[in-house]
Amino acid sequence: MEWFDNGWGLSLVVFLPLVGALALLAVPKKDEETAKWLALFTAIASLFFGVVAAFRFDYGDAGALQLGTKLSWIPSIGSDYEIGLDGISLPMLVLSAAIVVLAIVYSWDHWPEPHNPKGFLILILFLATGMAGTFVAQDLVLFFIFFELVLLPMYFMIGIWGDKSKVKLPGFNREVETRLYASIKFFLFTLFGSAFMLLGFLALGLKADTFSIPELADLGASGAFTGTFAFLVFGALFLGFAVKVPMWPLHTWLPDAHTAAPTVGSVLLAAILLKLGSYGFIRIAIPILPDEAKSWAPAIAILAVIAIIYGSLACLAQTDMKRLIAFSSVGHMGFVMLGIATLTPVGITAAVIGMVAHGVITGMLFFLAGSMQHRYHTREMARLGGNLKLMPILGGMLGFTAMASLGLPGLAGFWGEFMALLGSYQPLEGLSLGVFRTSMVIGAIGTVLTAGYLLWMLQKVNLGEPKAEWDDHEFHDVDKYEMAAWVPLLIAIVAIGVFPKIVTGAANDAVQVLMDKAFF
Amino acid sequence: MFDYHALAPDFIVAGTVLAVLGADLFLPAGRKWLSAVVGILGLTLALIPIATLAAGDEGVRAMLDGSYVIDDFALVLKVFFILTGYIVLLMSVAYIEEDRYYQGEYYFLLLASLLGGMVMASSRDLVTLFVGLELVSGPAFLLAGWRKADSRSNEAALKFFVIGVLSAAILVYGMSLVYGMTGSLTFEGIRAASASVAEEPVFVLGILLVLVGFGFKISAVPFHFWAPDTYEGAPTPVTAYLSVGSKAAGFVGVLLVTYVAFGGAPDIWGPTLWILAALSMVVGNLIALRQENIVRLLAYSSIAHAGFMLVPFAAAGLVEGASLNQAFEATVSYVLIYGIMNLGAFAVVIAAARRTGSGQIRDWAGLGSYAPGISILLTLFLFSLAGIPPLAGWYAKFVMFLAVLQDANGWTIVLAAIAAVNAVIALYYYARVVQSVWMDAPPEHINPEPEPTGVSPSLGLAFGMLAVAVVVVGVFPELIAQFAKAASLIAGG
Amino acid sequence: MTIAQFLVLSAALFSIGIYGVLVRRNAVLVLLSVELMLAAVNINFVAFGRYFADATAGGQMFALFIITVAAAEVGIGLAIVLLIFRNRASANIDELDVLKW
Amino acid sequence: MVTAALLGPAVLAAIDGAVERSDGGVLAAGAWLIVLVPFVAALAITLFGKRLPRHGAELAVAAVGFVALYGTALLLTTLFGDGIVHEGAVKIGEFGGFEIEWAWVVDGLSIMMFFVVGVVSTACFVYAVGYLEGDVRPTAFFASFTLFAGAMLMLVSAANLIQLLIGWELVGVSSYLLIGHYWEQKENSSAGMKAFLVNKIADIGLMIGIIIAGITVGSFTISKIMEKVVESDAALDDVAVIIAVLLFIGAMGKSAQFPFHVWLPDAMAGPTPVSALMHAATMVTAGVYLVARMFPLFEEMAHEALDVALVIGAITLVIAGLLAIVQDDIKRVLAYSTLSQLGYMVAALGAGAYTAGLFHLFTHAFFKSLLFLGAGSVIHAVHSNNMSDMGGLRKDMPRTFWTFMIGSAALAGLPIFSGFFSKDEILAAFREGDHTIVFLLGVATAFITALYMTRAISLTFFGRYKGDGHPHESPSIMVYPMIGLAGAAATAGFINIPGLTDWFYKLVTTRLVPAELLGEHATSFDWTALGLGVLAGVAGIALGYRLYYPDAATQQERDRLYIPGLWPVLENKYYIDDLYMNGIVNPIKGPVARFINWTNSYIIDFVVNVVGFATRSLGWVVYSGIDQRGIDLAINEAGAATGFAGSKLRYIQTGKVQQYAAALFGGAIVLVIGFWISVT
Repeated sequence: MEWFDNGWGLSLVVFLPLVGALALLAVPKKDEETAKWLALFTAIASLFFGVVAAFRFDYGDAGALQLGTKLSWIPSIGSDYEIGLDGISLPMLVLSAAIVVLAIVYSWDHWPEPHNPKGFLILILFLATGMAGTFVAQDLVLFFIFFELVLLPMYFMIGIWGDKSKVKLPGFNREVETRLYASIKFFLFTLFGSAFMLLGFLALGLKADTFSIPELADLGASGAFTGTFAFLVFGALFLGFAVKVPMWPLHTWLPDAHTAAPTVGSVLLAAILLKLGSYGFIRIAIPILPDEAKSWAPAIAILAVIAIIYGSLACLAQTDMKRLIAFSSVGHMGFVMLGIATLTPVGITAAVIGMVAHGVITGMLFFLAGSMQHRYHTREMARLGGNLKLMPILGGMLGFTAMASLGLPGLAGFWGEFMALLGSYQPLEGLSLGVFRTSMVIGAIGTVLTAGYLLWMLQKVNLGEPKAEWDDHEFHDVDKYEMAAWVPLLIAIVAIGVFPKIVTGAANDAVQVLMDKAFF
Repeated sequence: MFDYHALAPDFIVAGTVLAVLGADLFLPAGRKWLSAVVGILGLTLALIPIATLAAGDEGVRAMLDGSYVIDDFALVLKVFFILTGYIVLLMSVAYIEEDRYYQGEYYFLLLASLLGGMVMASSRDLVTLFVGLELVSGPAFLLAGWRKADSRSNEAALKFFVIGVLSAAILVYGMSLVYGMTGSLTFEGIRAASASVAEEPVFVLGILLVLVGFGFKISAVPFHFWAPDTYEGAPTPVTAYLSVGSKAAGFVGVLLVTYVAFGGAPDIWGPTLWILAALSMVVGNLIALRQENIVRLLAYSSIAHAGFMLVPFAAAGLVEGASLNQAFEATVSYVLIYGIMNLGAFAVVIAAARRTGSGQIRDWAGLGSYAPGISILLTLFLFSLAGIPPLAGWYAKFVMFLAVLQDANGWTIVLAAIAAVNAVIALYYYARVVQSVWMDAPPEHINPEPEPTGVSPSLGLAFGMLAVAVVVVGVFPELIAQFAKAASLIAGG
Repeated sequence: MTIAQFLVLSAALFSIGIYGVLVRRNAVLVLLSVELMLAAVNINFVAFGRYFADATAGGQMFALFIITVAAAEVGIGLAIVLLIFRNRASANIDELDVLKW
Repeated sequence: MVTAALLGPAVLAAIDGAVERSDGGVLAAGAWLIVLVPFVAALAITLFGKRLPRHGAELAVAAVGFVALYGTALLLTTLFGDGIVHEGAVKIGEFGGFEIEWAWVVDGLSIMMFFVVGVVSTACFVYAVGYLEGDVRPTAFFASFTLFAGAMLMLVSAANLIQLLIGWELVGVSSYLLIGHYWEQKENSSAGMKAFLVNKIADIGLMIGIIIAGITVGSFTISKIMEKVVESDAALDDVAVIIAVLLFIGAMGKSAQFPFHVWLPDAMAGPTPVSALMHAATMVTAGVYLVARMFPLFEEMAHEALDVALVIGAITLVIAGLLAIVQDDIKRVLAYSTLSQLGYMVAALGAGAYTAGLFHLFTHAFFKSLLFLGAGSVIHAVHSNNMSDMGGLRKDMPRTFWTFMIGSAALAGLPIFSGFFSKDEILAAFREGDHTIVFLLGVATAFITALYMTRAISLTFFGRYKGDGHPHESPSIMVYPMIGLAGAAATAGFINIPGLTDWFYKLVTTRLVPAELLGEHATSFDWTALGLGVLAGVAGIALGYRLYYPDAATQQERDRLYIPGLWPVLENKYYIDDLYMNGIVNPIKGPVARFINWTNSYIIDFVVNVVGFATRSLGWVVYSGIDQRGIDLAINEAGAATGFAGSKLRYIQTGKVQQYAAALFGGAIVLVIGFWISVT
């Protein structure tokens, strides 16, 4: 297994889907079965190597980069193919590989219009490479490439397979097709952030004469970046990551993108893509610019709690189920960012588990919302109701997942929220206690609002008597593909809730090492 | 005195020009396309001495008192022009054949123009540079008006011509002033003398007029007005050539005069180019947002790209003691990558326009559903132009930003921010084309079955190679970086 | 004769050329105006070449090149103008507006 | 595959194995089964319940039966053998320096709760088998019900505050499921939501309290916190009052203390066995349990918090008692009664009477569950919750009647019944602590309690039957649990006769903390308190008898004790619900949420769109305004301004080539001039 540990393993995880995507190009469009099996096979192979990586990983030394390699890539600019895995990236890597498999399984029989499974699968596999690559990249340029790689597939996914209804833009006297508006908005917003992020990366690389993230983190810890330079660079990185998270008030692309995206697109977007931003904060912004992180932390915390409250309240006003779930992401990612803003091991470990949990839970919610839309052909909550009666299993899963989403203790969502609040009671020394403790209290109030809108959603959608318009409809409950895609997620929700060590076992030590280096 | 080995590439191309002209005399009307084959063979042949020159370790080979030089920069650019010519030839074959005009002359003119570019790459004095530039431009004027019966093509040619000669006059007037102040025509001489006259208004005026002259060639704002009209009116392969070969020639000129000849006076050209860069990016991109015609859109996009390419110059000129090498390298990288992706874009545009029978973006709606291959390639090239990783364009933007931030001050950071915002704006209009192609429903009248003619093999070969190049360079940009690095050595002198 | 007088002359010629390019309707006259500008440049070069007593006669040489190039340009220009004249029976360049959007 | 992927890292991250903090024998070491079994059962019912003959009820009953037996065994071992004090833990994760564990504590307090929860649950579950016969979805019910019991057991077995919080919230969510069991009607699901959300609000306090405690002590383990209390740790002392008050806020939510009491009466929407269990052994006792569990912290470091508890308890006990008088729904009478009794318990703890408060919890569990089951039995028979539809059921349902009578006697505190002993201890404690006002309120409430129970009995079992159909006695499977509970309700008081048995005292003070920290324990009756309490009860019965027996004209029932000014207030529940709905919930759900959504669409998103459109429009302006036309304008203006070559310039306006040339030249000039200015 020497070869595996020398970076080959991780490279396989990252690039197998890409190989699969290229191979798919050669498959005739009509031959859907081959396309599906090929895609599934490569995704599973990628996941398999991801799992092998998890087994090869030395948990006793989770703070160190493992299974990685460093090969010369673009020597002219001093950028290398440097990859590696530590306790923070490990759970994210496995999660992303797993979600991709589930997405393909789910798609098996649920192709959004226009059909074209081949194209759809190619995009999913491209996304897989981008997502996995971002989590293993240890070089800023490489990170940037992977970070951007996810844009195109998601753009096409939303734009081609997205919601074809029209929407009137608020405040404008014009109608646009939802998918077109949402896809370009997503694309431009993200590119706007990442253009500045790239400037930040370059400034760092030039200053330090290296793009290697671990080396930069070492330099950053020794105080190499200070003053206006550091301020501007952090600002640039902040823009890039905050758009992706998304943090209030840069979040408005999210509800549109989620609402318009096909089910699998929403799932991947919620489960993994949003995490790229918060992961960027943990992996890059904070370790490399610890002092700036300190001075930005209160602002991040304030934005985070605004997002929590704002997202929750906005949810209460939604009439569209998918849009509600999308807004819930704003709130949940607020907790993740609050945890990050504390700059403490507790808070950041909370953020990591929060990311994983949100990925699993919200991914599941979007699966469910998608399947409901598939059956009811509407997302209007006013027209739904009594879903639990029409489809007991699906409704039960929806109820369960909503409970997980509201942070019910014992399920995955709890740890991220609670520990983020815990962290903000006692943030890193030197940070304003007033700001963070107020944030804690507001965040805690946010948990009530979160519970409020999710229960309200359940009441509207799941409970009550089905509306008369569905009387003559035949509804079939969860089918086998859905079952295959969902049960693993449900198990994960419980497993992480009952045994958070699944994530923290690796993440906590890694976060500890990261924080020790950055702040002590 | 003459190093025939060093001159071999230029001689071979020159010979090819003549051979094409000669071949045209003997070829029967139906087989005129064979002159393209002759051209392609000649260009391929020219690569051989370039390879041996590059492999040799004799370093710089200078002739005519350093007026004509074969160094890494010259070799890299010669290869670039040859490859550009190669691709444009491939693009042209089917296109020109359909029009039944004088094919032989077409290839002759094209190759002659290319030869001008190759001469420019080697030129190290003002005379050679000017002659090279005119050799690039002259045939190009005629090429722009190639479709003689089409008044749009005529108009394109005339506009191009009038503005071209006017700018040439301005350029050469500027050169005369520079000569007058420094007493030298060679870049080295000018550089050596420039220190003592740097404050002289006439010298400054001379430099500015030279820049204005080149500003036309690279179609920088506000010297860009001819470009959209000419691009739209000229035959598309010619447009491709103009937007890449001719523009690259202009950049060769700018690189040589600013970094080599006026290397001692960056405080004169720095601010000037800052303004040109900023204006080109902003105006080019903003206007491109409103274009309905794909060629016009690409014209404005190429104006904006000229702005991006100027950014490293401006930065290098504005920061005291900045490394010119870095900026030089960045611009060369950008030019090379831009060449690949823009040629690719035009090649696909030819194919797509044939398929849809229109150059209007809205008529391309739904192209992805009935011509997925063309659409995928179009998407590839357009997003590469937008700078989306992992397509080659990202590296061009990357090194551009890298050069700006290398030695940063307030002005350069502002420029970098303008460039960053423009990168986002640019995405919008590229994405709009992509949206039309993939996401909009095809219009009723389109025949979804492939036409019997389809994409000609030569055109397919052209964009196939370019597509591979766009992806490979995007993933392994070191390929380009090495060339750019080698080429940048002359800036350090 | 000082160098300045040559320069003034050439500047004046150059300006007249520009004026001509800008205001003449007839394409042939525009062409001629450009020739005027190039002539101004030639004066400059020759004057400077003489002034410097350039051993390589760079200025004069450049002027010769410019004359040649100008001749070629006029050829090209006339070809284009002829073409347009054939197509439209007019050599007035202000009537070219097909490409105006 | 996926599961393996997610579990893999964890498995490798190594399970540290169970930690045993102190020994308590095999029985104690296996006590984690008490928690695990109901959860496993709940899962099994969810997955396979539908395929079982009784829809999963058998698994549910088996699970709680196991808990009851195990609890009894533990109880007996502790009462008659060595006291068990045991803690075991499994590490499940770490956050920074905090280790998270599943940990179970087996000591007198938790054993008492195991026993109560086990026994009462078993009774209610068995009863539910009969009650839910023919229900729309028994499987869902029994799964939730088992989960409910399991959550409560997790809560009471928690050795650390995190786990306590987990159990706490799981209780909340399962109550949501159970209350909203008949979710076809919106009122029911709304009631479930109300319970959940009101609890959730109070949980903010609990959560923050736990956070502060955890961070101050560096551990969430309760025994570690108690160690610091014993050591009088200065850091903890600084924040102890805050912690205690915050924890108490959490307790107020679960134990439905004023002003968080609003959810409890609505929770009657659930099936009656749920009400019985919820009001007796689980959920509402959680708050009392929490305060008891953390009692040394309150007692030693945060006496102010105890005072708060005393006041809150006293307020609750009176206002809820008054409300019980005006209810028509028999379950609501009992619900308000529960509130009132919880007020007793909380106030008792507030007065420092640890044992008395818990003892009342203990006895109340039996008689209140009994009363609810009785009420359920009646409802089952007459298909209505309203007492105005009942009456005269004494003859039709004798066994229900008699057991109900026993429960009522216990509730009213009639001598020898269990409530008598526990209520007396509390009243005595009030006197002991010189809380005269609270004592008087307690006595007054004893009077009110007797009054409303008499009213309920009169209206239900005496007089004339006013409902439809012919009510029959409930089936045995429902009656036997009631009989069993009646036995407990009658006799449970004997285990803590002051100075005589004191078993209960011994039980609940068998903890890791020294008994001195667990309040005073009276060793003899306080005859004054006892006398006044009994007197008040008897007076209440007498008045009730006078007013309501025998029932004649129900429609005038309301008028018999009508007190103008007070009655409308009581019938509107002091307007507190209205205040909450119209003052908080509706504004947030309505205008506030809509406003936020509006700002999102019309401000933030609007800005984004405006930037987008403005950029595009700018493109248009630059293109058609400047690029394609502006030069005309510029030349016009220049011509007009200078008058120079006006006629010549005019006609070149349309000559585009020349415009371009002009632009080229103009640009050059601008550059030159601009540069000149900047240089000089």
